[in-house]
Amino acid sequence: MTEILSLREAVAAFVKDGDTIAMEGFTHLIPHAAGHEVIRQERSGLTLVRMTPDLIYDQMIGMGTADRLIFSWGGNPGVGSLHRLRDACEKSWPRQLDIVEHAHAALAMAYEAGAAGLPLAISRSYIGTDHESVNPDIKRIECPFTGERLAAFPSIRPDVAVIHAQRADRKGNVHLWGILGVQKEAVLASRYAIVTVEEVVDDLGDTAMNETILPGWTINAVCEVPRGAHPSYAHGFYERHNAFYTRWDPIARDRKAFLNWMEEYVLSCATFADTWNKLEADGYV
Amino acid sequence: MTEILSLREAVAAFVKDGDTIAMEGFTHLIPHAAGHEVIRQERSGLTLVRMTPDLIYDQMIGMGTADRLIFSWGGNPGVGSLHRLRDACEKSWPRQLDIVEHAHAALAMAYEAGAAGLPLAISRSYIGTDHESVNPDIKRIECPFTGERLAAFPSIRPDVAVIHAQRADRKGNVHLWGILGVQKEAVLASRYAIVTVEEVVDDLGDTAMNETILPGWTINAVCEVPRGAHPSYAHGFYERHNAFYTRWDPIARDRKAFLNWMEEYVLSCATFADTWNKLEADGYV
Amino acid sequence: MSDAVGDLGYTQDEMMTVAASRLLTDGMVIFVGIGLPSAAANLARLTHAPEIALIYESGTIATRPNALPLSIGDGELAETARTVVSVPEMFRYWLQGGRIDVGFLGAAQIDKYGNINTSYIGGTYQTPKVRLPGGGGAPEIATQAGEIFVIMRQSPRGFVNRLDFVTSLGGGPRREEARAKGHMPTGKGPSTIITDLGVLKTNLNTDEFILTDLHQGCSAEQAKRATGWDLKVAEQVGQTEPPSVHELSVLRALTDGTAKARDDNA
Amino acid sequence: MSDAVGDLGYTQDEMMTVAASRLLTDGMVIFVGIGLPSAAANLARLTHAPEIALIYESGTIATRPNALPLSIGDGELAETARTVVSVPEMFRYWLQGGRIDVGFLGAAQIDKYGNINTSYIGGTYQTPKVRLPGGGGAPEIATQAGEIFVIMRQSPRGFVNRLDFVTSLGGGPRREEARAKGHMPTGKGPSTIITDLGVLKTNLNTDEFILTDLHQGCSAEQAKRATGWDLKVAEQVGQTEPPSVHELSVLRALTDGTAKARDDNA
Repeated sequence: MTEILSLREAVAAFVKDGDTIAMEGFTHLIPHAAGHEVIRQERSGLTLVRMTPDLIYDQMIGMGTADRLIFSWGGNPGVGSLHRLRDACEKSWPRQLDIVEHAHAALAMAYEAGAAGLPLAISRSYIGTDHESVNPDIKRIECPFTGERLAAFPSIRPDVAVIHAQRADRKGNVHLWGILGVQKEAVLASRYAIVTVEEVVDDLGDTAMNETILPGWTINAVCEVPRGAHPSYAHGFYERHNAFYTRWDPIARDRKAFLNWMEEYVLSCATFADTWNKLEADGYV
Repeated sequence: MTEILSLREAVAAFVKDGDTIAMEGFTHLIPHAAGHEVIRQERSGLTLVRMTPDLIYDQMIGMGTADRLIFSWGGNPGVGSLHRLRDACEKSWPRQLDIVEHAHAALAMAYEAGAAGLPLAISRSYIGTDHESVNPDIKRIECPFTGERLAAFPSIRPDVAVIHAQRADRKGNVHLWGILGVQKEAVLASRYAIVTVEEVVDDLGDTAMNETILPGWTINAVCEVPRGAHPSYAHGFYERHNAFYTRWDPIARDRKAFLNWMEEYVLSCATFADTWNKLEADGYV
Repeated sequence: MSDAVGDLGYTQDEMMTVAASRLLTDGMVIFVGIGLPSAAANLARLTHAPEIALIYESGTIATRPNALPLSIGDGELAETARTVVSVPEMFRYWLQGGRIDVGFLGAAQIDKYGNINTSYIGGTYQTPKVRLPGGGGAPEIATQAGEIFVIMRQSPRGFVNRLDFVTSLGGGPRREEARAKGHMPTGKGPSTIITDLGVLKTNLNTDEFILTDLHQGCSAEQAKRATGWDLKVAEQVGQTEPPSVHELSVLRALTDGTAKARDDNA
Repeated sequence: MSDAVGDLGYTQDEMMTVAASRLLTDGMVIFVGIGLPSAAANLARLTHAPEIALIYESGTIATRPNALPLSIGDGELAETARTVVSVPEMFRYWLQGGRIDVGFLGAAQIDKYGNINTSYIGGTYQTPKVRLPGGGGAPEIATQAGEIFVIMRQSPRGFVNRLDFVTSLGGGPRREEARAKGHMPTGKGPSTIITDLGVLKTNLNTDEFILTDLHQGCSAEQAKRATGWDLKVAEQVGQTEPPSVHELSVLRALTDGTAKARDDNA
């Protein structure tokens, strides 16, 4: 059953060094505040899984929390490179980062297979590409009915999924809508799940019959973190902060500027609320 | 692109003798009126696919439209047997019916694999059961990562899917909600799709962002057939007619009573509206 | 209520349902079959287990019907559910995904290992004497829910020595054989059968179902006569507590509601 | 507008986007990449193809944004969509399920068969000189959409003779090899590349991309110089019609809206 915890408590309780962590959110509802907390708690040796690493993993990789990245598109959307990710790949700074490169379709299906309790996913993926030559996780199985040789790859079964959602009730039922990404799959594929939300309410009220709900028994911790997806967005609460994505580019380009920024806005802050206040005071938001 | 047709036109255009047809709806939104129309147009040699054959297939089997049934649970829910299905299985009346017996999970996943464009589905199905000894479509594949031997079965790719939904607009965008069953999968797995609806509207209006919509380009024909799911139901329009399910039992038990009923309420009616008027006049509804 | 027994005038079916409901503890996630399992699960929810989560294979999650549904997909199940998902999602993410504590099934025939037949009886598979509805959700529930409870009336026709067809797997040698072939059940399988006469549980050594509890007014002899295999009896047989007034009144309100629902749209 | 060319003062990028938009016909279902493909697709929707269905990999189906989205999952894409599905469903049911007519991609590097590299340039895979973002949705779009249009600026760095890594499959020998191994592309693959200089199409005999059209003010010589392989030129090279005033004004309104959206929440 779900506990309502502070984000600090939740990360302390469920995220361990060396874990495989999926912090998901496809443009929408990216759990940035939770990423900060993992950095603050100095986790290391993590395997990070995420379709679109985004600024959240740029920061986590740059701060040395990760040994390994499983991903399918690692850029700053509409802006350019994730410079910390590139620096880790190209120059092993701050440490070597092994990468496991997938395509979106395959990685999405690997999450889905994890949620579906299967050891593998099969798909019509990687036809004629070089992925199989660098990713030993991609194999082929022959369809016993047609003879077609489909791609097969292990399902994703993280130790911990971390997502952000609009709302949860006190029993841990989580309500999210809009662009859904792979968050439901990430939660159901994982051993533990932490959900940060814009607001914890007494009662979710009448949600539409087929809206996405993750029942409390699938969630270990719910943490109320208003604006916890910034600079990503929470549909119905606030919009994507596109200017921040642009502004991140020169910060991330330079190792020292990056470390200074992380010191100022993450490490020296006790909570995401502190981060937010500083960002506000300094004209970022 | 979708045409708005009468049910008679749609069945005439898209359902051919010998086709594989999936008329889906899981308790909710069963396309009964369309079943009547297929009977009236005297289709034969059909392979019928449906998770829960229900009264719709009891009638179609009893009237001799089908040579083959792919199914996972064939009963009259809460009442007992489907007597026409049983008579066909046990006594080959009115003709031999080959059955391909699945379990719900596997059949649902076979539809899903069809919608996903795959030649097969894999699942942790049929463990320790006798299905594999009577259903040659069930094979085993070995997971190249874990060595587990999973069940494999061909995806379902019907010639035609027929479903009932609450609403469609004139461009053929279909809106359905409540118990969703496998209708989306059946439509997307099929070559052609016919959708009967409670009402055709100019504009679907603001549907909830993540509600189930089948866009017009996935649908060949939309037919307005009010109460077309009866005795099943259409959430928001009318309830399941439980008493009719009970009343069907003695009719279906007896070949002659069955044939008389079908003559009276289906064959001698030109449209489902005629059927409905007779049912009303005779106190069925 | 012609088959009423005991002081409170309860029936053996009511006793069976009440006994089954008591096995469901609060907070459990239950995959519920229609009929007797649904009655017992909703009785538990409305008495001692308010936070039990009931899941029906139609896709309704954490549903709270006021009357017992007649079908697995009644509108009320959808209306009172926390959310409704598609049937493929139900079987993929929720059942096969390992999110169910207890699968609660009925059966036409069961053997001493808890293997279940709901496919056919007599004749051959191609030309059966009696064609049954088939497995529905049960084949995967039997191997993928954390454990399985079965509720069914005890009779030699139902409790048989040999099944014509194994539609859903029980425990015992067949389960071991499946594992040896690399087919992996992820749950423990059937642990408990609740009948109108008492309760059977698996014996840890033999994996056979043996009689462990009797309802009031029922004897071990009676249970043995109602069983097609040589039913073993536990050394210490428990005695089921009769239904309380509260349990009975809640159960009857549930079933009255169902009768009313049936009439309302007749 | 320093790089403006021609009478109406349009840029080569605008010419490229307009030329691409004209290839999209009404009623088509398009899987749209962010950036130039998104600009061309929305321009088509707002001019000659109002019933075009635009699908973004974030799960937004038949979306109608007023400004060009900055990311593949902007809120406006969800708000103006007919429906929003999960990302696994998008790739399973809609792309792999064969429901897409045209996949519309950008690329970092492309070769003469339309193979695309968006993974890395220089060095080794393990220690690349430049690590690119990776394939995203493109590897499966390239083989599963009915056909593929690519839009990218023409330069020797982008139009190369040999790719360091094939992230997404084109046509030619690699496609044949894949088929021979039993890997089954379900679409036709890349058919058209729209650049800032002209249009390239596959030659039916060689499967190579050759120059078939030039935008006004551009020469075949210029296109050959901007191409890292020995670019063949069609016998008859067409001349692109310049952007109309209407096309330009709609395109500029779209991009102005984007700039405004970026400022609004700055």
